[in-house]
Order: sequence, then structure tokens, then C-alpha cells
Amino acid sequence: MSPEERDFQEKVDAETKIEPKNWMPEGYRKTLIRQISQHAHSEVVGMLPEGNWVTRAPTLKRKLQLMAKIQDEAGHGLYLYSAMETLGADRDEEIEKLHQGKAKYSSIFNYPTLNWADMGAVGWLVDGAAIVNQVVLQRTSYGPYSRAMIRICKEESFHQRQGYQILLDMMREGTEEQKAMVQDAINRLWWPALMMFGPHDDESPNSQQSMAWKIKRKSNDELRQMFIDQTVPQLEFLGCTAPDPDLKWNEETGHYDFGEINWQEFYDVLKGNGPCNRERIKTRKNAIDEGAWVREAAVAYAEKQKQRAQAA
Amino acid sequence: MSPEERDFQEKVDAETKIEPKNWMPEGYRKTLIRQISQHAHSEVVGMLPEGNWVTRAPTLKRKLQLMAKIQDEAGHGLYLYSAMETLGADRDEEIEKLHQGKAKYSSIFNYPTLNWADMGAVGWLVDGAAIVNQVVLQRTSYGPYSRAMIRICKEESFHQRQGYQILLDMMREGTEEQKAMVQDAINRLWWPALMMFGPHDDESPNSQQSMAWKIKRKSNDELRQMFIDQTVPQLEFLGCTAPDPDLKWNEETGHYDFGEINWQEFYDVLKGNGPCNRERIKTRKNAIDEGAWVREAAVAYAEKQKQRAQAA
Amino acid sequence: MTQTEALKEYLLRLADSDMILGQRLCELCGKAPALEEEMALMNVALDLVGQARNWYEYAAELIDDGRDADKLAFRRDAHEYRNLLMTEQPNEDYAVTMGRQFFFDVYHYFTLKSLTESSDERIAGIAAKALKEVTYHLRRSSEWVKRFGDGTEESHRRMQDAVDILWRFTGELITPDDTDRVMAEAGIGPDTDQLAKDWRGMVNEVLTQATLTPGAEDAWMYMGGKHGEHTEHLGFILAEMQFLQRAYPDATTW
Amino acid sequence: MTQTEALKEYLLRLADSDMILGQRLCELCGKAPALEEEMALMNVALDLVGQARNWYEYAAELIDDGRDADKLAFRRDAHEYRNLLMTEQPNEDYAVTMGRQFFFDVYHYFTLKSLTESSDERIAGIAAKALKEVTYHLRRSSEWVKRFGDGTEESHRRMQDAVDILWRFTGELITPDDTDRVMAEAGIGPDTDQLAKDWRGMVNEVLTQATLTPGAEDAWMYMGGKHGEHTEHLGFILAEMQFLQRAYPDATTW
Repeated sequence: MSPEERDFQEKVDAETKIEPKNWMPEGYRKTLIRQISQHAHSEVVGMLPEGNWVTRAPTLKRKLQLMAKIQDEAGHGLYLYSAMETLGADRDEEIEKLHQGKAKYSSIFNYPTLNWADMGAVGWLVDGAAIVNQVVLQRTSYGPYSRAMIRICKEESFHQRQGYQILLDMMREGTEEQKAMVQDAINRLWWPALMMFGPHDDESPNSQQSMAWKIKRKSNDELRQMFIDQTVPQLEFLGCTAPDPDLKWNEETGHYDFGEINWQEFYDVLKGNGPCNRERIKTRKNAIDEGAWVREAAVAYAEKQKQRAQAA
Repeated sequence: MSPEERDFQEKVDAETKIEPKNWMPEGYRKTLIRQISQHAHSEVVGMLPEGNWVTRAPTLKRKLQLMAKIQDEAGHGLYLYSAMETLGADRDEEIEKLHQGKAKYSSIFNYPTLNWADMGAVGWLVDGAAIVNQVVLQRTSYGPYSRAMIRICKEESFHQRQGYQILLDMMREGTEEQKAMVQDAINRLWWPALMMFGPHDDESPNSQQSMAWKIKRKSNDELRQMFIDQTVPQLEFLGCTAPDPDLKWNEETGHYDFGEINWQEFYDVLKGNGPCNRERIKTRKNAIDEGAWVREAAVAYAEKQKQRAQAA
Repeated sequence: MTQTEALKEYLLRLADSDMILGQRLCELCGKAPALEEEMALMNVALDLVGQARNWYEYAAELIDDGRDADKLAFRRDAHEYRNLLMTEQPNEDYAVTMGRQFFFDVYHYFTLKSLTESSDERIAGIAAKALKEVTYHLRRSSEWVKRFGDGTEESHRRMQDAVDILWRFTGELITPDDTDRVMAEAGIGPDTDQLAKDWRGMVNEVLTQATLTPGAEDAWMYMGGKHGEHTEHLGFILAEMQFLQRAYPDATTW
Repeated sequence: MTQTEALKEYLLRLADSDMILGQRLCELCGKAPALEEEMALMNVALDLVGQARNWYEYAAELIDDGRDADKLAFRRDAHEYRNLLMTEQPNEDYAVTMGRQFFFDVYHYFTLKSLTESSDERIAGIAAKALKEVTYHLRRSSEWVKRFGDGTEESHRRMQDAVDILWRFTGELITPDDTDRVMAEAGIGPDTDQLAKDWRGMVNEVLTQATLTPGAEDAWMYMGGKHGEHTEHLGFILAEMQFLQRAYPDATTW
């Protein structure tokens, strides 16, 4: 270990935040760029399954809530790309990787949103799972990322409660058809939400180094268990069920046991074989490609304005 | 008058049909090309206001009827373009003129179809007005055009009865909302249907020559009066009204009197300033432009097949 | 699953697939690449919606809860629709439109051919009439696939893209589920193995002639339409298609 | 027309225009040319739908037939909608999206500015809050019009095309009808001459700065939205926007 590396690791161990100007190992920088860009991509791609219902929201109130949520997500994306750029990465380059299928984003957004209750279930389960991750990441070692997480977590919690409220209102005051929508949404999104924490710890090769660098602070399986433990009581309170016959309280461990994830599906979706992978990427790529002239016009105009200001 | 011209006019006067192989004056040929191509364009553009509701037809029966009608119109277009091509004109060239705004089509199709009853009113009023024109044109002097008219008239009459039936069913068995749709459709389409016969006779400079050549067989005003006289009793039978306070039976003339057409609107729409002129032409132009590769592929494939057949 | 339940499900699948593909074709009205195609597309759509009506009428009799064919078509939401996912895919370019038609037509043709010998006479009768129409559909879509595949460089590229895009929806055409098996065992529906074999045979033959490469047989397949789990497209299709019936629920005659 | 009737009409126009333009912007979710624009578009849409809700609530109180704001938004068909035709025009390219926004924003800004001094206090209150939002909308859309007009050759061409395409819908923004006149005379709505003058002034100023040519003042204008005669687009917008309310009429809570 070089003196710089030792110095770096000591800082990390002492819970001192690493800042952009500080020296950092190349692997640390690359891992962070990958992780933060994935997170940013997820915010952006995550707008699409919600955009799918924003034109069909059933009431003014729900429409406004959903619009506000989508706006927050665009904001999170911007904020995270900025954090990523402090590491010397380029936003356009990273987005290009996304469009070429080389960069990942949260696989959950490759599942379709098929009824209105999905807008509740996405908020509750998907944002809920994201928060479990992000709460821990508030203490991540890289300063700008940690600060982004603190800000984002606050808004995500709000979205999660709002999502849960959508489901609760439908279950309590809805028609039989609406209740069926809620259960259907949970049936479809339950397992993909559990997959959001990634493979089992022993299948997750990079995790150990990330733990040492305190980029990651808890293992995939630990986080998944935390999520399950906090979510099942909420599920019961809703009066719904999970599509998992093995789900039950374990007195001994003080945790919920649950069934095995369909890892084949997990890796399929990761490889691009999810229901909506093609559509999601295509939509994003089209938006950016077709918007090229818009961005060029903005640059050209700014340039002209600058020249005029100098000439004056 | 040259001997050829005299011979031609004698034939026309004797009600002998002019056929493609016969000599004809250049003006006759040009007038016919313009008239038949306009008629063909009208069939094709006329599919669009109906296409606007074919995805939203309210019952299986009405959907099937509307689809069959649209199919017939495409067929009429094809049939008319063929008749036009017997005069040495080129279909693609004439269509190109349409897309450049240089060729006309029936102005009625520049009005929007805004509720389901429009599908009835278009059949009843628009096809009805077309038939009044076309019945007379069955005796037009040019053989291929005359035969096209005979065939087309039969189908149009069917469409007209079907259109009327849609309105009648809604008026007899419909809800108040449906009845209001019918009256609204009539209010919007009544005057444009009357405009379909063109300007007053004294404003219609080419008519006289066309009459002598028996391309036209009755004047615009005569045809319009025929249409009014046959349509008003049907209107009354429906239990609806026309948006024309001057419309009333004239014992003396044995015809209906009616108010003055808004000729400003007529000429506006003709000039391109109708509600849907831009959309109609844009839709047609896009279809043909974006379909270029399809037609090229068909040609290339046919060419390959021919070469293979020759090589074998 | 009882045989009657399976039969109702099966009829709705036939009806809904016809209906939704017919609706997709209706969207193309006035937008086809040539006037001859306007006519042909509307003709195919007309056949499909006509067949849908026949299946809906039979289904309505069996379901027997007061809903008629129109109610089945215009008042069920996406999760109640049983059409194949293939039929709800967007028109995109004409290669996708024709590729979608071709993959479906092959399935449709062999299914109807078998159904003409169904032990259920009502089904056999409807199928016999439909088979004539679909024989023409299939000839037409095969021809277009060949024209595109073996036409110009651009048309080849577009058609191969279309095959690649649509391939993941082909599995559902030939992968039987319980309903399919119950129907086959009762002699009502087609032999499922034979259907898959026939489908593969003809698709491979046409694609080969068209100088196109089919997807892998073990490719990942997107399924769910047959039990009501659709792609995001169907909701939008139905919102448009069902608007009048939904907006004017008191209207009994149109 | 009584003043109360005119007021109901007028409120529905304000509400429906906001609602429909907001809906058009919602369609762009995930499809904007940059992430900053995603945020800005959704922000503008949110303001508009929020304003629509305020106007609907007031309208519902005056109409007083049991319908609430949601029923007014989600259960009226096209002929009952009172939005300006401009707001229902399709997004097309970003020049059209921004041109539509700009022409509407200028109208919206001067209208709201005048409404802050309305003799109807409820209106004045809603307008005061909305004016802050719309001041930002207008600044933004003016900036984009200038960027496009005075940007690249391509953006100039596209923006000029957008102006040409949209011009025929501008007449309705500033041509008063009886309702507008009754509102103006009652001191509730803006002075109609002043509104037209202000609109023309600002539009000409911005277009000139943007090196763009406005349409002719005496150009033919497409009108009708204010009394419920719309373009063919609105029916499709409503079919999508109202689907859930229409499909599940018994649902009272969502």
C-alpha cells in the first residue's frame, strides 16, 4: 500500500468524507462513477413506467402527486449526475453508455406498469427498497454522493408514504375492482422489488472491496432482509398478500423468512431480456437523439449572446 | 373547327362514348384528367375523416360497416386513377401535385369529424351530394369515366343509406346525448355539403365548355337544387333541422328555397384555409413519402424474380 | 379447469387477438405506403373484426351473464383481455406491421385449419369461413416478408430488425398452457405440438426464402397475454377503442 | 347571456385550457431533449394542472349540480370542453411544443395579470398565485423561442415552421366573444382590446428578437374551442386522460 493509499484508507476508516479534491484510488473512483451513474440512470429511466400513467391518472389530486414525483426524479437524476461529474466523469458519455446497453440501471424499471395501483406499488415497494439502500448510503465515504443521498432520501420517503396511501385508500374505500388492482400490482412487483438488492452476497464479487471503501455499508442480503422486515407488516395492514408461500415470521431469528428469488429471471432481465428493456432504452435514446438540434441551438445561441456582449 | 374536331363533337352530340384510342381535343383530355384526378384524390383524402373514427366506432357492427366503406373508397380511388391513366396521365405525378397543394380535392374533407354521428352525416350528406353529381356523370361522354361512375354510384348509394340509418337509429332509439350528436353533426356539415356543388353557375367559367363536351351534364346550381329537394324531406323524417332559417318549400317553383352560401368560407377553404387542409395533406404526403422504401423493395424484388425466371 | 371454462377462455383468446390486431390495422387508415395497401390492410382488418364478432357471439352465449358481443369487446379492461401480445404491438414501420402480421397469420392459419375439424361444430363452422380469409392474409404477408427480405438493402435491414424485435412475442403463439391442453384433449382445439411444429416449419421456410435469419428457438420469450398480463400498449389501445361505449353507457343503440 | 352563465363559461375556459396543455406536456414525460427540460416541462405541467384544479373547484361551486372538480375534468366529452384550440395541438417537434407554449403563455400572462384585479375576489386570488408561476413559464418559453430563432440554421427553420403552423390558432387567444365581453364589462375579465394589444406587442417583440417572422394580422384564423367545437385531436386526448374515470364509474376514491 502506497502512503497515499494508506492515508486514504485511514480517512475512510475514520469516517472522514472523501472530497473531489482529495487523492483516491483509481478503483474507488471507477466504482463510484459506475454506481452513481447507475443510480442516476435509474432515476431517469424510472420516470418512464410512471410517465406511462401520468396521462391517465384518475383524479386531479393523484395526477398532481404523480407529476410532482416525476419532477423530483428528474431532479434526482440531475443531482446525481452532478455528483458523478465531481469524479471527472462526463454526463453525456455515461448516458451514451446507457443507450448502447453498456451501463445498467435498476432492473425493476424493465417491468411494465399495468394498472393504476402500480403507481401506488411502485412508490411503496420500489421507492421503499431504494430507500433501504439509500439510508445506508447517506453514510457512504464519498462526500458529494453522501450529501446527494441525504437530500434524495427525504423526498423518496415522501414518495413512499404517498404510494402506500394510494394503495391504502383503494383497499379501504375502493370497489372490488380497485382492490383487485392493488393485489395484482403487488403480485407483479413483489419479487422484482426483492431483486433490487442484487444477488446473494456470495454471488456479489465486488461487494467486499466496496465495503472496505465504505462505498457500500451493508451487504445485499442484509439490506433485503431489512426491507422484508419493514414491509411485511405494512402488507398485512393493507390486507393484501405477497405471492410467496414461504413468507412467514421466524420467532427464532426475529426476522421474516421468505422464498427463493427466481435468479434466472433476475439474470435474464439484467441481460436485456426483461419485458420492457427494449422500450425503455429506445425511448430514452430517441429523446436524446431527436433532441440533438435543440441542444445545439442552445449552444449556438449562447455563443452568439456571448459574442454580442463582448462586442458591446 | 378541324375535321377531327367536328367528327369528335358529332360523336359527343350523338351520345357515342369517347374511348381512349379515339382522337380528342387537348382541352377535353386535360379537363378530364383534372376532373377525374380530383375525384380520385377526393376518394383517398375522404378516407381520413372516417379513419378518424374507425378506431373508435361504438359497436362491432358499426365498426365493420365503416371499415367496409373505407375499403370501398380506396377501391374507388384505384379505379378512378386507372380511368385517368387511360388519358395518358401518370398517377404518381398527379398525386405529387396533390401533395404540393397544386391539385384539388373535395373541400368537404377539410372539415373535421367531431363526433360519432358525423359518420352517419358524412354518409348521408356527403355521399349523398356526391351521388347527385355522379348519377349524372354516369352519362358523361368519356367511356372509362362513365363506366367508373356506374360502378361507383352503386356502392355510394349503399353508403348513403347506411349513413342515414346511423342517424335514424340514433334519433329513434338514442339517448338525448346521441340525438344532440346528430343535430350537431348536421349543423356542422350542412353548408359544406351544399358547397360541394361548386360556385354559382355564373361564377363557374369552365362549365360551358364542359357542358358542350358532355363532361358535365348539369350545372352546379341545378345539381345543388336537386340535392336540396331530395334531402330536406329526409331531414324532416329524421326530426332534425338545417342550420338555415331561409330553408322552406316554395309552392310556386316546386322546389325548396334556401339561404345564401357563405362564399367567403368556400374560397377560404379552397385556398387552403380550412380547418383540416394542412393535416389532410400532411397525412397523405407522409404516408407516401415514408412508404417510398416499401415500394422500392417491391420493385427490386419483382426485378430479381424476373431475372431468376429468365435465368432458369 | 373444467372444459367449459377452458372453452370460454379459448374463445376469448381467439376473439381478442382478432379484435386487437384488427384495431392496430385500423390505426393505419390513410397512412399505408400505397393505395393498394390501404385497400388490402382494411380488407384484412375487416376480416379480423368480423371473425372476432363471431367468436365473441359464441363466447357471450357460453358466458351467459347478460353481456353480448359488444359488451365483451368494448367493456372489458386490459387485464380481462386475452389476446396474444404479438397482436397489440405497435405498427412502427411497415416491416414491423408485416412481420407482426406474418408471425400471427402462420399461427392463425394452422390454428383455424385444425379448428375446422373441431369436435365443437360451432367452432368448426366459424373456422371454415375464417380459414378462407386467413389463407389470403398469410399469402399476402408471406409475400411482403419475402419482398422486404429479398428486396433492397434498406428493406432487408428493416425486415431483419422487425424479425428481431418481434421474435420475443412468437413464443406465446406456440407455447401451450392448461387451456390449450384442455382444448386439445377435448378435440376442440389444435394439437399443440403439431401447431408448434407447423408454425416453425412455415416460418423457417419463408424467412429462409426471404434471406432472413429467425431468432433462436431457445430465445427468451415474453408471454402473458393469454392470461391477461399484457404489455403497456394494450391500455392505450382500449382507451381509444372503447371510448364511446365507456363515455355513453346508457346508449343501447348506435 | 347572464353574468353568472358567462362566468361559468369563462371559468371552464381557463380551467380546460390549463388542463389540456398540462396533459399535452405530460405526454412528453421521459421524451424531452434534455434532463433539465424533463424537469422544467413537468414543472410547468404541474403548475397548469394545479391552476386548472383551482378554476374547476370554483366552477363546480357555481355550476352546483353535484359535479366536483374531478367530474368536470374527467367526465365531460369534447364538445363540452372549452379550452383554446392552441392548447390541444400535438407536441410535434420541440419548436412546436415551445411555440405553442409561448403563444399561450403570452395570452395567459396578460390574462392573469388583469385577473389579479378582477372584481371577483376569488378569481383575483387564484390569478395572483398563478401569475407568479406563469411569469416563469413565459420567461422560459420566450427564451426558447429566441434560442431557436437565433440559434442554428436548423433551429431557425424549425421555429419559423412552428410559428407558421401555429399562427392560425392565435386568433382565438385574442378575439373576444360574448362571454369575454360580458366578463370585461362586469370588471371580472380583462379588457379585451388591451389583451389583444398586449399580446401582439409582446409576441412581435420576442419574434423580432428571435429573427422570426410572425403571421399576417389578417391571416385566416381557426376558432371554435371556446364554444366546444374543437380540432380532431381533443377526442383522442380525452379518451386517454379520462379512461379510468370512465371505465370505473363506481369508484369514488382513488
